[in-house]
Amino acid sequence: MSTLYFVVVPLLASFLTPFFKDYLRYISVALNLVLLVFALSFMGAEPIREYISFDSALSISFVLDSASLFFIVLFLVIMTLFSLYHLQEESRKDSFILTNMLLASVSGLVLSGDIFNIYIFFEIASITAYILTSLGKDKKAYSGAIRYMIIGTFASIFLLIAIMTIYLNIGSLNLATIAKEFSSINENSQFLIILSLFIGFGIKAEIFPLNFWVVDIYQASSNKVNALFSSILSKAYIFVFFHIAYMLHVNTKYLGFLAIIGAISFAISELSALSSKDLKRVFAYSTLGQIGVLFIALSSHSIDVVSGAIFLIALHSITKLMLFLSLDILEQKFKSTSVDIFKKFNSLFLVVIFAIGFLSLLGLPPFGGFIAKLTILKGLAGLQEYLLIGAILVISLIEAVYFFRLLGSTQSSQTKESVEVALLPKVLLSIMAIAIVYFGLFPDALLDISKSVATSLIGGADV
Amino acid sequence: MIGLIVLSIFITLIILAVLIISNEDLPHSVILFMGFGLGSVILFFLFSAPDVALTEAVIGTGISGVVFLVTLLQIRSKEVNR
Amino acid sequence: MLNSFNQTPFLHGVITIGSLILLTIGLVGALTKKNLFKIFLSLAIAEASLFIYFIGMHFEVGKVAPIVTDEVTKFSLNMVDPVPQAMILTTIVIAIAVLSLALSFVINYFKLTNNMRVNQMDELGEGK
Amino acid sequence: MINIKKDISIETLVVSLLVSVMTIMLISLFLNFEVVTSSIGTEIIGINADTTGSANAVTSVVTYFRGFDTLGEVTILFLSIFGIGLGLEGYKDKLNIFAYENQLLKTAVDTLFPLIILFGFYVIIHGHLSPGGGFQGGVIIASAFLLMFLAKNDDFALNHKIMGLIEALSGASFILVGLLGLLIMNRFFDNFLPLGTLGDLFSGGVIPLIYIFVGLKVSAEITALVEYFVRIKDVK
Repeated sequence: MSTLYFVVVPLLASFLTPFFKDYLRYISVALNLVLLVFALSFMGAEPIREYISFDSALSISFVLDSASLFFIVLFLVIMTLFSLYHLQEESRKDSFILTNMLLASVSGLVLSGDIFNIYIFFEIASITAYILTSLGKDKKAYSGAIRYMIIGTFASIFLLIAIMTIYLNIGSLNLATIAKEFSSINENSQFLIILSLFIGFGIKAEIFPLNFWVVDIYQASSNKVNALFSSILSKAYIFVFFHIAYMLHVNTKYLGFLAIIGAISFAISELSALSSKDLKRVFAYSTLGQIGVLFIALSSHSIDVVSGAIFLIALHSITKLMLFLSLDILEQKFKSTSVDIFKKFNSLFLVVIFAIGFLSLLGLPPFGGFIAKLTILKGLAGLQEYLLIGAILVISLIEAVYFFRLLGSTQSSQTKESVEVALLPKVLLSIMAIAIVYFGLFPDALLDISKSVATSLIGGADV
Repeated sequence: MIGLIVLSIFITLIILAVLIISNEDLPHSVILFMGFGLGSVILFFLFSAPDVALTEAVIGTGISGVVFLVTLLQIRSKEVNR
Repeated sequence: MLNSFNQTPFLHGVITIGSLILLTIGLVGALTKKNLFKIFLSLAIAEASLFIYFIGMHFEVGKVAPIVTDEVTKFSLNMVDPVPQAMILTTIVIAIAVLSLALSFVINYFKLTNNMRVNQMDELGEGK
Repeated sequence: MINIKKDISIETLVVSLLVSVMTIMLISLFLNFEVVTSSIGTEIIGINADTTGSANAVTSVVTYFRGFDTLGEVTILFLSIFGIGLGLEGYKDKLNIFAYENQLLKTAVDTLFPLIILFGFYVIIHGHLSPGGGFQGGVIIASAFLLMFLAKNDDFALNHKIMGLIEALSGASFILVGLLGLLIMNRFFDNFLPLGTLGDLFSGGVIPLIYIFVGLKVSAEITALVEYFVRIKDVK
């Protein structure tokens, strides 16, 4: 029962791609399902710290506690749904290798207990993302990929600066050792490390003021790729950033700064979404907004609020996957992602799916998003952060404007074209929609899990 | 003497870096960049890191120089054709 | 007088100032240059400066490479730290991998648009 | 060379100023601190001879203590060359861009090619004894192929099936060595072979084995990279 299988098995599969030929899509589904079952078998177990190759902090270690397990399960669920959605298409070598690499790298990011190893997985995830962006092979795709690479290289330079400063000051790369020693090194170095980590991970976690590039990348990529970016990649980076921040017992004044940045990010993204005419950009802005909310909640250092954020991460991942996949169906029909296509399509099923997605993102009952936002707001009220509560509520109103405008435009009296949804996507989208409603009506189980995840996230280095 | 040698190599590297970036002629910058790589190889060797020196020599200087030059050739041939 | 040039503090001072100036040149180049080719060259310089800094700071005058040879017959603390060297070895390979991927994108982009300037990359944006 | 009027705009000045301020802050910060004397590196030097049996401590860090990073590194190389292939495949053509012939090079390359390959393997196999190892040796082997491309233009073609096979099998074997360690010693990448005498060619347990697989994979990949870049031809 080694935690390494989460990383090694996808890597092995993608190395052996030439031997699999036409069965790639089935192998992909099987692999994700097997890993999902394997991950579920760790449920309820004690936290595990596993050293690779040598039994001390000299070597790399993997840590599986309830926080990392939650994210592994979440990613595997998303990946399973995604690979099932892919069953309707031909087996393709590129999508097989890239999805497996993405899975391996995000699993490594959340599991690794070694800062340099995190850098390696950070790079694997980044390169996968660059290639995914360029898959369109047209002007837009390459333009987006080149921009992404320039900004991504900046991120990795700053992450390297952080790692070097840590090693020069502490002489170790193990996160647990670093956490122990961090408060004893000099103040300026601490500030430099935190700043470099913030720039490095902030660029990738898509937070203001480092997120000016994100929307263009979403516009350049296909909807399926965006689904992966929005529901897996950004979540992994956010988790790693806050995981490290909580482990290092970062000074509360820095955390307060993160909350303000989150609020600004939320406001700016939702305001930009109002004037956007392209659905990919609208959804990307909405993702940025939700990441702002996550930053507000995760930086609160309170178990109640953070558990709300964890709930929101799970819900938002499923919702965004659902929305981007539905948008993919529409784009295949109309060859466009302009907001106008919402006036043209005629499909009750898709309207219901979009409505559930939008209302859940807005945080209206009886959908899962409501519980998430309620938990966050309740927790913030407990901390007497009324300013942040006001900000979240006001900005949610802006969010409501464009979501209801989009929903309203589906009822316009223009001539409509009917959109047929094939059986497989229909089943998958229904499963996701039902999950969102289910978590809205019966949130207790997921809330309990979120609470234990939040406890282990804030507790940090105790393994 | 190691201090002075390192100092002079650093001064060379800084001059090279400025020239690489401010140069209008792209092939020229690539050749200078390979010189920059050579300078850092000597530095790594002086710092008792022969492994890194060897890696930088074959990868940082060799392959990246080839990749840069071939990219330039691609772009040039197109510009001439235009 | 000459002797002080060969002490570790002087060496570390030179390495710190020199490599951070190189880092500045690289970052400024990447931020101000408009040619995609120049941008990636500048980023390569910035990364190289970090490698030099990290290796250099773990070297002290008189320390030898961490390899047992005919002259150095056993491992001792008079050897430089091997971990930074291993890390930089890894990072150099990663840097060239990312760089060649970037340049292949640049070639592809150039073949489609005949454009190499970052400020003329206007394919993306509102209403495009 | 430096055109002051054209190069120095307001944007350049502002950016330079900001980055310079950052640099001065960094310099003042970095000049102040002492590098720690006891790190994981010094501990590794202390125990290296007994645990890995490799004469080169850098090699034992790369392949043993941080072997998992090396797996990631190989993965990154694999991934980026895969990405390059996806983009440049459409432009692939038999003609390469070096459209001139050099008789001297053509004659010399027949002698040089096997020598360079031999040197590459030497560097790979002696990775645990001297500077060098899988990555460096792999790139040296790839440079022999680059020389071939330069000298022989179209007369030299690689068998892509075999290349792909080498790449897939060496990558998979690398992971399998790790998994064998997991099965036999209960730890990924742990050593399950006898250590031998320090300094011998046959010593170091699995380290030479790992470096051979890394070397094969890197040489196949860098050769593919060079080929992609050298053989791009305009489709028009």
